[in-house]
Amino acid sequence: MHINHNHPTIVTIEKVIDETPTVRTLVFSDEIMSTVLPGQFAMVWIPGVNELPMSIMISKEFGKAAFTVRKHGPASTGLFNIKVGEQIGIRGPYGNSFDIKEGKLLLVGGGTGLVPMMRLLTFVKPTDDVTLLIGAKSKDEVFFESLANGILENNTHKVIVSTDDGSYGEKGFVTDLVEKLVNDTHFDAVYVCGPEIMMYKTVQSANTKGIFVQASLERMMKCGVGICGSCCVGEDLVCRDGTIFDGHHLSQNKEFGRFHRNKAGILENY
Amino acid sequence: MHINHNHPTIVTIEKVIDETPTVRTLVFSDEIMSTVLPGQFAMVWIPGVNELPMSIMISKEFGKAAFTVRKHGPASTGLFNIKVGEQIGIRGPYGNSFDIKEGKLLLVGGGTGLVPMMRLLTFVKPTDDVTLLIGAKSKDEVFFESLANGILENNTHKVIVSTDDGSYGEKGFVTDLVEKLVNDTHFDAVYVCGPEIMMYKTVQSANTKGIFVQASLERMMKCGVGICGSCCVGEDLVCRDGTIFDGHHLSQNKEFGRFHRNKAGILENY
Amino acid sequence: MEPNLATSIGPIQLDRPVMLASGILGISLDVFNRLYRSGAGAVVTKSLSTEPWDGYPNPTIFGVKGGGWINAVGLSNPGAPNFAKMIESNQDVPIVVSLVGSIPEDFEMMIKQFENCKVTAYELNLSCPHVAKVGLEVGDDPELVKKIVSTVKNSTNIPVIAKVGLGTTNYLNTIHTAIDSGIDAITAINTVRAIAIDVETTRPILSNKFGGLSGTPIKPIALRCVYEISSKYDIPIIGCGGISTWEDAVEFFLAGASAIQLGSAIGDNWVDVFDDINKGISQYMKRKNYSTIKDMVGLAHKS
Amino acid sequence: MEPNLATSIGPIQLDRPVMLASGILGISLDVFNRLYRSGAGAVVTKSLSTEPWDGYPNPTIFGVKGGGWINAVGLSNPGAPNFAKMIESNQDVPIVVSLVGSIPEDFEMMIKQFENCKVTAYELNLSCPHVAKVGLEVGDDPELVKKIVSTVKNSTNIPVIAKVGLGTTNYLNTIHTAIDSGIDAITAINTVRAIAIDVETTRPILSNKFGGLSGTPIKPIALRCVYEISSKYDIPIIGCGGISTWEDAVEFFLAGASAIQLGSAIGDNWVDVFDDINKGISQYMKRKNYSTIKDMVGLAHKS
Ligand SMILES: Cc1cc2nc3c(=O)[nH]c(=O)nc-3n(C[C@H](O)[C@H](O)[C@H](O)COP(=O)(O)OP(=O)(O)OC[C@H]3O[C@@H](n4cnc5c(N)ncnc54)[C@H](O)[C@@H]3O)c2cc1C
Ligand SMILES: Cc1cc2nc3c(=O)[nH]c(=O)nc-3n(C[C@H](O)[C@H](O)[C@H](O)COP(=O)(O)OP(=O)(O)OC[C@H]3O[C@@H](n4cnc5c(N)ncnc54)[C@H](O)[C@@H]3O)c2cc1C
Ligand SMILES: Cc1cc2nc3c(=O)[nH]c(=O)nc-3n(C[C@H](O)[C@H](O)[C@H](O)COP(=O)(O)O)c2cc1C
Ligand SMILES: Cc1cc2nc3c(=O)[nH]c(=O)nc-3n(C[C@H](O)[C@H](O)[C@H](O)COP(=O)(O)O)c2cc1C
Ligand code: FES
Ligand code: FES
Repeated sequence: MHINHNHPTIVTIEKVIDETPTVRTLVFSDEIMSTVLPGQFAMVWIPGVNELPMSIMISKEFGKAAFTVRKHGPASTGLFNIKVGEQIGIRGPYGNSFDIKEGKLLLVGGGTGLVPMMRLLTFVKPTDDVTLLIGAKSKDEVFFESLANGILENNTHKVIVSTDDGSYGEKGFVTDLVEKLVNDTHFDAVYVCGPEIMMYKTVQSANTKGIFVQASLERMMKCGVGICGSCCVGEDLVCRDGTIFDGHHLSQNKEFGRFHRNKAGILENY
Repeated sequence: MHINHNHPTIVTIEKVIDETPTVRTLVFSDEIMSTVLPGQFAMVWIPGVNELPMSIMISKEFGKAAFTVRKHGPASTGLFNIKVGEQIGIRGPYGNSFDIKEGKLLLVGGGTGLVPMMRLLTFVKPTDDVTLLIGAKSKDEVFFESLANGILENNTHKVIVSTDDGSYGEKGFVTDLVEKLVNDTHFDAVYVCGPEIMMYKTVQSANTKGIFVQASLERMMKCGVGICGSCCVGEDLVCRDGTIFDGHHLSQNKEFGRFHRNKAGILENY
Repeated sequence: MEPNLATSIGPIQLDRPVMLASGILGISLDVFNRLYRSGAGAVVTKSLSTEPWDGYPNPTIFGVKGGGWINAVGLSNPGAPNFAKMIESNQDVPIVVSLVGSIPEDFEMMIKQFENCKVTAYELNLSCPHVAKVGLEVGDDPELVKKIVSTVKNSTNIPVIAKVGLGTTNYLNTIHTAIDSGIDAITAINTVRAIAIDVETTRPILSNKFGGLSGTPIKPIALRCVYEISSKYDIPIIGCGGISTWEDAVEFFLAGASAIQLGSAIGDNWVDVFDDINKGISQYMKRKNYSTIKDMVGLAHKS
Repeated sequence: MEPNLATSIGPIQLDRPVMLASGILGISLDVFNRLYRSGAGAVVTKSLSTEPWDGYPNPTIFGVKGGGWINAVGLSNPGAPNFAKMIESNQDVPIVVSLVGSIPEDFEMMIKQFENCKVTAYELNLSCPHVAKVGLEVGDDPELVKKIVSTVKNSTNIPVIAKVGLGTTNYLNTIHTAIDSGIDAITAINTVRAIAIDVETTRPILSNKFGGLSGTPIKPIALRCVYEISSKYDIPIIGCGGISTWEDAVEFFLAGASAIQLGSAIGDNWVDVFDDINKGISQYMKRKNYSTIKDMVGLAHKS
């Protein structure tokens, strides 16, 4: 029971799934986290290590949720190394969620940016025609492909993987694929989450075509609720106004795709 | 809106009714106070003067409640002198309430001890046969007689006034009348509120006859919620365990009818 | 194997770690007996003075909109001599007698009154935030603290606790002095000086204007004090301030308290709060494999 | 006749009395503009140091179960030189620049950076409860306060505010010293030192262990400070601590504050809180026939 969703609730990891050598999914029981909206995140406390913002991953089991973490710096590595039976603290859910549109949908995910896309897939209608683009550097960084195909089995759908080095699926940047797809086909909505440059280009492509597009931004986060200011992009606070923003709104933001802030709050170029 | 019922809510006095030269009823609007159970009280803040426990009086008007106060020491005199348009603070409602029984009921009230009886009268069923005893020192201290007759107009009922000096109604102590009535008639329940000696004798009379009886006790009160301890009688806290106690319970209490505590908490004889 | 709820606070042994805080319902032996039966490990009396005190006029206590209570009861109490008579017949209840005074002789005189009473410990209230010349005004004066604690320790063999609060000096200095003067344990903390103003009448609500904030709002502050004291001194601590659940109680143990006191929670959960907390602690200990309270005390410093 | 929400805090003139407190969202000019449009009368920046600071690792802030927040962000900030560049283009927003430092020279250096910026006032953070060598450790040292305030007052013609909190000495002495050294106004109070421990992992939650308690729990304490300061000194006061409704704001005016700041309330009610409070104050003033904020300031002392 979350008495106060801003206070960490301790959960025990029940299952660890190796997605790639550097990406793992940690499953736990939590009723509230199991039913969040697509795009929402939690602040995840790794006791003795750090606290990180993490998109809330789906679990096939009722009443459960998960985090899918890529091992990167010390904080994410701490989370990556959590074993079954160990405890983490979670607070949230935080942030807004994707606007659910109908018809022909294009979902674009890079790396752990696929996490919100997986939950979004569980919200599509049987009549939707869904294309999911998975971007990765190389073959062993590809994950969630079969999970996505599974979720979409009753839909008209395509799951397209592209790797930068061509070691799996299409070769090249996923954003080039996006550009091609939106030029060829009319989409009712485009959703993107991944590295900022991927989101920036996807938003540009869709905006140019006048297609509804939403991106889920990432910034340094401390509070998750709009107090500390560390997640600001222009005048927006990613944790509270977002993390999901419309393409139109983002096209007016002077920092999106160009700058982010470091821990001291200094603007740095991407 | 009472956000926190332990914090004073400010209300404005809308009407003042002179009941006797020393008793007034102050009417105000407050939805929660208008629907309390019979026997419940409020802590009434007279700004700049004091704060007093007061039984919550009924009002004929929807959404309104009242206090009926006898001018006594500085605190109650402060309340007595509040004019229409002036403000007081109220917190509560506090305390338990009378158990509503059916059949032949005897209600005994002395002075402002009549206040909870008036609300209790509004809870009687059409089939109840109700006797209300009003005890007073003399004629000009009698009030609520016609109010009670009005409330009971559709019931088999008697409203009997007794004055110590015989200047109105029967002559003598109301407790002698109680003794006589419970000896003569079977009552299904007796309810009493007034000076402690009146309650003590009434409880004794009813207990002797094995009749269900409840009394509403008064003690020095500061918090009203069971924190400060100033209202204790034996091991009971009047504000929280009461103010209403069963006759059986009271017969085992070593302080009821014998001692009360002064402001320093020292036991004093009645 | 049921976990054992017994605890020792230095020389003080209690069967259960949750005590009634001073000033709460602490006026009669009958009530003490009831609270003991309800699960309190000990009860602390209202703070007693040499003479009876009426305290301040009402309003003396009310609930804060954002949670907690503000009170300025003004240390109303029957005086130590009267009170000693009231508890003379006590057999069963571990009673901690709380004392306030301005000079060492006040305390000496009061302790004499209890010679024929079963007293588990004395608690010196060096921290009431709303009564002049006693409480914090004493606690904030190291010289006086030294004299009072030494005098009291010389007047009795019964364990003596100093109750501290956040005053106008560093409460850690008060503790330092009290420890140097032989104190057996520390209770932390008293209420925190506060005020509330009614916007309709534009007046402070309490008759005394200032009062002490208690209940949930002060818990994180009280817990910090316990953590600080236990980081700095090797002295048994009783945690107090805003405790209303077993989790709160456990937080205080982990921070370094050997027992806890509560008051305001009774306003919300009534006397059942003692048993509820005892049960919660017990279940937690079972789950975590702690067999005694001591196993938990100060654990948060080790992580 | 609409009530006038303009207020003056000594030499500081504001159109509206509700300010953004330091450390809250206070990192970029774009956000400041947005908050100003949302109804803030002024914004206070994060406390700036001479160099950029990363602050503490996460967890740095979380909600307390019983209400409020505990944070130990650790004064992360881009440093005064970087920050000055970020706000150079400011035209519209009344910006109060908050500064932390350990020695007078720190403050002198920082104020120089802002020579080309539109700055409404400086606020000296003498009261951060969880960073060593700055904040409270400065505020608790009267000699240092004197030197810093005098130096700052000699370095600029812009009004200077001292922000105080509850440290280990009497905050009223800090204020006394600051007034003697020429301070223009006082902001009271900063967060109150606190801790929270997670019972499952038996660890303090914050990476820094100790943090500062903010939000509703500290309101009655902050209000008492404002009331105390205004009883004792004739100095303009900005009230801060747990304000989340118009009633809270009015309480602070009545206690003696000429303006208020808020932070934590944004976590609950988002930026709409400014306009909500402005509207509430305005309606209250109309109902009570107050035409200016000044009409309310200190009224609670007169009853
Ligand atoms: C809304 C949101 C959702 C996210 N979802 C996921 C996810 O599902 N899976 C996943 O693997 N990663 C996710 N991330 C990124 C993740 O929070 C970390 O930033 C990333 O794991 C890198 O951490 P690190 O180990 O390098 O941190 P370290 O270098 O060890 O630094 C630790 C600290 O820096 C902060 N930090 C550093 N980089 C970032 C950043 N880019 N964003 C926010 N904080 C940062 C962290 O708050 C942390 O306290 C998400 C980020 C956001 C903002
Ligand atoms: C539950 C309850 C309901 C009551 N309902 C009514 C009512 O409806 N009408 C009415 O006129 N009176 C009622 N009283 C009594 C009332 O609270 C006052 O006690 C009484 O008015 C005498 O006050 P005073 O002016 O003499 O107080 P003062 O002599 O001016 O003393 C002031 C203080 O003493 C306290 N005090 C003194 N005597 C008593 C007492 N007997 N009980 C509680 N506190 C006391 C008050 O709290 C007050 O703060 C009630 C009392 C209780 C406990
Ligand atoms: C109504 C009331 C009266 C109090 N009286 C005393 C007292 O006489 N002596 C004392 O040391 N503390 C007194 N206190 C403080 C409590 O003992 C306790 O330290 C404080 O309330 C914090 O605990 P809590 O949050 O559990 O209530 C009183 C508190 C309240 C609410
Ligand atoms: C996350 C956070 C960061 C803060 N940073 C600062 C700071 O840098 N400088 C400062 O003077 N006060 C800082 N404070 C204190 C606030 O300015 C304010 O004094 C305190 O939070 C009480 O107000 P509130 O209850 O409205 O939040 C911070 C508070 C919070 C919650
Ligand atoms: S993370 Fe603190 S404001 Fe967004
Ligand atoms: S009035 Fe305080 S306990 Fe009853």
